[in-house]
Amino acid sequence: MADLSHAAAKSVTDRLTATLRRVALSEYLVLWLSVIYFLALAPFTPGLVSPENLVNLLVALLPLFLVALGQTFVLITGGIDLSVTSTIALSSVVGASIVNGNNGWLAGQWFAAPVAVLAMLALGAAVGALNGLAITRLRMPPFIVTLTGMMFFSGLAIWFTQSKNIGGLPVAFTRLGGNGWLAGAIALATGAFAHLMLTRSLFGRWLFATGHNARTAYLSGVPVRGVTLAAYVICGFCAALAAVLYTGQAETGSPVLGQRVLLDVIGATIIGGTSLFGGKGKVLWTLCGVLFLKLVDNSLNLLNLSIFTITMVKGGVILFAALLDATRHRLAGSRP
Amino acid sequence: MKTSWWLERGLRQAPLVLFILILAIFGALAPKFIGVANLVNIGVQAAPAGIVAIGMTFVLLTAGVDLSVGAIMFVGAAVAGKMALNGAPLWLALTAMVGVGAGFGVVNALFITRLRVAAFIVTLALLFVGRGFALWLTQTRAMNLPDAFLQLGSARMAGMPLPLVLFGLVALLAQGVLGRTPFGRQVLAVGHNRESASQAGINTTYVLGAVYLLSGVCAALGGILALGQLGAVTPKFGENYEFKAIAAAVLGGTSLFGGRGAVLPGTVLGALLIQSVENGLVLLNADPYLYPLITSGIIFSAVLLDSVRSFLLERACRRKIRMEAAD
Amino acid sequence: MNAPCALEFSGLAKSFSGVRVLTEVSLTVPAGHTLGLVGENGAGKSTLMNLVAGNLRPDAGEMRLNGVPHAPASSAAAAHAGVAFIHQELNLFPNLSIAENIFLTAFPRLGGTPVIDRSRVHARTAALLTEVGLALAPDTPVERLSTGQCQLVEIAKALSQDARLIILDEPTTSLGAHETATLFALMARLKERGIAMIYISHVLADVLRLCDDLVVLRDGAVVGQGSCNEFTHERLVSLMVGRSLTQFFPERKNRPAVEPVLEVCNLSEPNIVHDISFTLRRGEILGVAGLMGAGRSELARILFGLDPYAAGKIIMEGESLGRITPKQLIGRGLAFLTENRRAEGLCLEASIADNITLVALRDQTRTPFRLLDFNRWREAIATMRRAVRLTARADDAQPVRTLSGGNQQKVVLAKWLLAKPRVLILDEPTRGVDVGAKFELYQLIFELADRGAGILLISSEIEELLGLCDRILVMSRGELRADLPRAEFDREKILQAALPVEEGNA
Amino acid sequence: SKSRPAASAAGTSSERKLTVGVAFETLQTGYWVAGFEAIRHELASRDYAMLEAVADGDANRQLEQVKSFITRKVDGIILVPKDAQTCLPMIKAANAAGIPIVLFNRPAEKSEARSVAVVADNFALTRETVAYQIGVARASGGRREAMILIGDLGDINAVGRRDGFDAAVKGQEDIVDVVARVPTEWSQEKAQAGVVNALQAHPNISFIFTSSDFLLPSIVSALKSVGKYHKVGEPGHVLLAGFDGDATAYAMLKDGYLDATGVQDVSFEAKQAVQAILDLRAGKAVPDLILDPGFVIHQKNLSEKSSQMWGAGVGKK
Ligand SMILES: Nc1ncnc2c1ncn2[C@@H]1O[C@H](COP(=O)(O)OP(=O)(O)OP(=O)(O)O)[C@@H](O)[C@H]1O
Ligand SMILES: Nc1ncnc2c1ncn2[C@@H]1O[C@H](COP(=O)(O)OP(=O)(O)OP(=O)(O)O)[C@@H](O)[C@H]1O
Ligand SMILES: [Mg+2]
Ligand SMILES: [Mg+2]
Repeated sequence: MADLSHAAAKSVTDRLTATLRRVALSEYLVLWLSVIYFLALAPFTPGLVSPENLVNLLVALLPLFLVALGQTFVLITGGIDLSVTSTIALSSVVGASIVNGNNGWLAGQWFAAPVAVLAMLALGAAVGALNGLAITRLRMPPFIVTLTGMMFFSGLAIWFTQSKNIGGLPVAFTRLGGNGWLAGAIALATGAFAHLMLTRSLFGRWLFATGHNARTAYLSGVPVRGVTLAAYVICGFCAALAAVLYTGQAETGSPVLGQRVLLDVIGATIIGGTSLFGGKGKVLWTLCGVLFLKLVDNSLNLLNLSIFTITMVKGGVILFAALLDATRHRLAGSRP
Repeated sequence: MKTSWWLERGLRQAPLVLFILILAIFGALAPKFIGVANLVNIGVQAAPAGIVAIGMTFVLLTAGVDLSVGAIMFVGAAVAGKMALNGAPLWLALTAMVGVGAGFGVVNALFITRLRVAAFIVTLALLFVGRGFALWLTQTRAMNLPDAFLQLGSARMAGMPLPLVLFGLVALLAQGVLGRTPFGRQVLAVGHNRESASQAGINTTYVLGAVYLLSGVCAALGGILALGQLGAVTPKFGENYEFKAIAAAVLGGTSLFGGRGAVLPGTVLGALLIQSVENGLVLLNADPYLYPLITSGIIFSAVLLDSVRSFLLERACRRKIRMEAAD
Repeated sequence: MNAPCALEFSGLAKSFSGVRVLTEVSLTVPAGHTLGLVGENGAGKSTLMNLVAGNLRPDAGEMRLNGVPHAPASSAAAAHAGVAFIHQELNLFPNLSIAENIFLTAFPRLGGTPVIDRSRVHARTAALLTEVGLALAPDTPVERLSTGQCQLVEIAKALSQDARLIILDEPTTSLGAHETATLFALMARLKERGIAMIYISHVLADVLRLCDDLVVLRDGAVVGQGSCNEFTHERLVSLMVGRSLTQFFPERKNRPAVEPVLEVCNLSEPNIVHDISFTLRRGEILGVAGLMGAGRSELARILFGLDPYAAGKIIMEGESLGRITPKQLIGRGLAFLTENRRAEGLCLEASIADNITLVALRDQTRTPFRLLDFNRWREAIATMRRAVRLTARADDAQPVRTLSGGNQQKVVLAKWLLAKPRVLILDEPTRGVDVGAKFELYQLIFELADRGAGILLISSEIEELLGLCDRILVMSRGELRADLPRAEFDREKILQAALPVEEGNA
Repeated sequence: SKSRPAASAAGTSSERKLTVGVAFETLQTGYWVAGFEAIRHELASRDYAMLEAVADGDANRQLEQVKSFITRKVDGIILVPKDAQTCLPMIKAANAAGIPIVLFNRPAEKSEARSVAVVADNFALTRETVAYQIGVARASGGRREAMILIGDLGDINAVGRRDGFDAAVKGQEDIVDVVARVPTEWSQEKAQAGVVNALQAHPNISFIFTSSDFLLPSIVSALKSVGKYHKVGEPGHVLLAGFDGDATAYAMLKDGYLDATGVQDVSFEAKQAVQAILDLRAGKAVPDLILDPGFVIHQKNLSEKSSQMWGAGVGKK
């Protein structure tokens, strides 16, 4: 009898360690971490599990996810796009200046909102194309191209508006970001499409090959320049899409919108598992990374910690996640 | 034969040529710009970011990155400021600051070499931790420091402002280490490929660790120079220095993928270039809205020129199979 | 002879994530002897040597170096113990100079300072380079060297370490005949100095000529061991592959057709190639012989649209190719297997599957959205794996980096074969490939030719050219020196034409 | 409106301690810290609990923070928004949840969203300050070359102060000639370098206005380095004026180096903000805009006004 229960206990612990091992070695470790973090903090954090808060969390996560999604494409090619934040700001003010009810170019027209959205997306893609062209045609390093892009486009947005915010946006426009369902649908559709593109399309394979070894890829008939260019265009496009959501949430076209999210974007993508050196990345990884980062943010807000503590804890949590990831790679014998 | 020699020479020195070009343009628009006093000014103002960028260059050469430099400056300044306000002598406060830099460097190094966490993440995390900690230390208040700090910034050595002298010394020393010591060469090897380097018998743990330590110390030194000019610590102290430093290094031709780059003239020239543009714009009393547009435009053109240059150089140096039999 | 053996292994074992790569390997190398180590691709030769050189640690067993237990914790420790390792996959830093690569971990310094003594580095490098027969300045950046020259630098580096045991892992793969002879002379001198060597090569003739003892590995276990004169070529081969191999070149059934697929007329690029003209016919295997630096690889690169050319014409299947990218050329049925498989042939971190399907990806997609058809994809991979006989031990999803050198080459070949090219340019395709696999590759080349593809085969192994080709071009210093039909094949004639003509009588 | 004792409001819900969420856009200058502390002090003195959040300059993050306040069912929200527009969704969210919301120091744009704002008028106060400075210049005779340190052009307060400056100097070209406009992006370093450079280009500059007092140390260090840091009334004194009224400004006024600064009355604003929340909860009518008149403090009214200057209080602590 005692023996039996002993054996049972042993099999339970066995299964437990096996499960733990599987979790530790899973490529979705960050997701598991998020779950554990959530469960561990739930009892101490007032309001964390409340439905409104969960909805808030998910809605807040969407635009960041979109920006990070675009960044994933660029990171897979081994590049980086630092100009996403100013792309957000620039398309925000351009969209708002088209659609706003006070002195917008299309103020009051029924088609103002769709035109504004299209213009924003086109602008984002154009900024991405400029980055991409400088990188592929002029052979400039992505970091510097997009760093100067960050300065330039943000300067342009501020100059364009002469520092003023643009309010008075019609509901038809702000609903896209302000309404959680719509925003969720947009992000979900984009995410699913991107996932399909990365895993199933020719372009996706080319993207990874370019990131692994551009030289080999070129010699194997991959249009390396086109693929790289496309990655930056996609990144700009996604940033503009995020700008639609951010602008909708803030109900304002602002030349400084999203200026603080850059490190969050890259941090979330990397925590998810995408490599800064190219050739590795998944939409789901990025989603998990964003989820994790936003969950940490949200819980720290609810815990009513001071700004100092929040900043420090956030750093610590990022480091811890990365440490676990590194350990996982070592256990699995693969490279980070 | 002769012309191609000149062409190659010119191409090799392109960053310098560009720098002189920019000096000439601003000089023509604002004659005061090329006055000795102003040029010295540019040097002094470029010194803090320049020194940080020198440390960053070493890190970039190993294909790493150190995003924590700005936070290190802030924590160091906060600690030094607190000490100075509580009556500690200047040298002690400054030593503590360098100690903070070294400490952060060691933490970075430990995580990156021993625990094998990606440098980007480790230093990003330390950026958050550091800034949070320093904000707590200062309670987000500005701290006005004793005059001793300001005197440090305006002191002169051999007729030159101390910051400029220090900048020059650090640059020379760093270039010496990079170009003339085994360690420097090993940094380049590790940057090309960490695994190959370790197979070639290089102690990569040591090299990487040392590089982050260096970067931390350089950040602290840069912080000291910034304190010497400002005489105060504010909550924004050191903010965005990581980008400034990386920009200066990359502008000077250092690759973010490691293995390629130099402190002299490279990074130093990069830091001076950025500062010259800002300085020139103020002298021209340019419209503030145009600052970011012009600055980014000039940095962009500089890097564009550099990439055109390396492309042409590569072509000029393409391997030749047949000796020129004709002549 | 009572001197301790230079190196002794007993019961060494090693596995990678559960897969056994070495089992119970025991062998000895007497001091001053040269041990030949042969085996198929993936037999575990490099892995075994990595244990000695401290890059990997054995799971079981022990090593003794000069009688002392040898368990290096790192390659630095192994080098300190007197082991020098010339890697199969070259391990140099292109961003550093030759001298810096050689002395990277052992720079002579100025007095007690940490400053490099440049003049001493320079002088010692110059001496080493003379010894290996490389006429280059010590401060030449390594990125400007060809693969062959890199190999010589690796050897110079091993010499610089004053090692007691030198491991040479396929050192001749990219050396020309002349350089190889220099290397062998050098090895003879080293042997006189009493230095023990382990020589790994797939050129069995060389192994039989150079070595005192031989060890044959198969699937990670020793299957044959003894003094060199106990072995013959045939016996070695049958030990290696586990069955007897009666011929080294497969039977060629078909003869080439007459219609040309690729015509090159008066192709010139200053300092690279000069006035090259030839015609490649359907089903023909056209060899290109030449010494190292003859410009053969450069010619191939121009043909594949990688480098520009100043004058001349390239005509493929009747159409003139202007400036045209590799992608377009591939679309027209051209394929190019480069000589540098790690940098240009493979995505090392990507999986075997992804590498194999990279060129012909479009054929694995399905309309309407051109999404990958995974069934077709898997099928293509399986077919190609069978066709090139890739080791069965490797999983499709495994990164190519983990494959042995020969298997990596098979992956590159598989990648190109999957695209069903009509003109195939092969630059040193059998470099580092074992005899058994070579035979299979030859068969593949023949099959391809039989299906009507034209094949331009650049090779430094004259035997291979003689055995495979319908016609051989000989290049020297960027010029075409001879165009020999099969009837005129003659080793001496080829060598003669390949030697650079002195400037005076050019 | 007169502030009332808290007892009445507290009495209505004596069973539960009231909780107020305080969301600041930034804490990066002394002024905001002082405001934050003043509110904390005010709430503590009335025995209310406080939840805090700082958005670090990110409007979307601030929206998340306000939403989490709402999730935690606070009884009132005091908000320092990034600007007049981005706070509208936050106000609407609070309105929808029936939670009173008061904007501290920065007003919201007009809209159907209901909020109360306690503000100082950046534009007017700056104009007054600079007008005083010009008056001093006029009295001293002669034309002066002038410099303004502009804040972050993405910050509405900075823009308001710049516009106030421009309005004040307009039509006064016979007295001041603005030769340098230094963009600081609210960075001390940029300010310091900018001032040094401008002084290099225009050594005759003798009239400086900074959009915030926290940049004063940078100006002082730059002036010292060229030997132009003198007291008011001494020959070679550079006319200096600022905005905010922080501790540095107080010290410099006291020591006779600073001519004037525009002061916002932090404790007044804090008291008003808390009171407004109580009034709103009690269902009383509260005006949409509660103005902090602010004042210009200068050498002549220093002794009389310094007790109202928050920087003087911080300095004493
Ligand atoms: N890091 C690794 N992970 C997994 N498998 C590995 C790894 N390294 C080597 N292997 C496997 O070990 C086996 C032996 O490889 P090794 O490189 O020693 O072969 P080799 O005898 O040198 O072959 P070649 O003649 O082609 O160079 C191969 O099957 C290879 O795939
Ligand atoms: N003038 C020169 N300057 C520099 N390098 C030279 C010069 N002439 C010849 N070389 C060297 O000779 C090498 C020739 O390359 P490579 O060995 O690939 O030629 P190849 O004809 O393709 O021979 P193989 O295919 O046998 O390697 C070049 O890489 C180059 O480094
Ligand atoms: Mg091998
Ligand atoms: Mg070749």
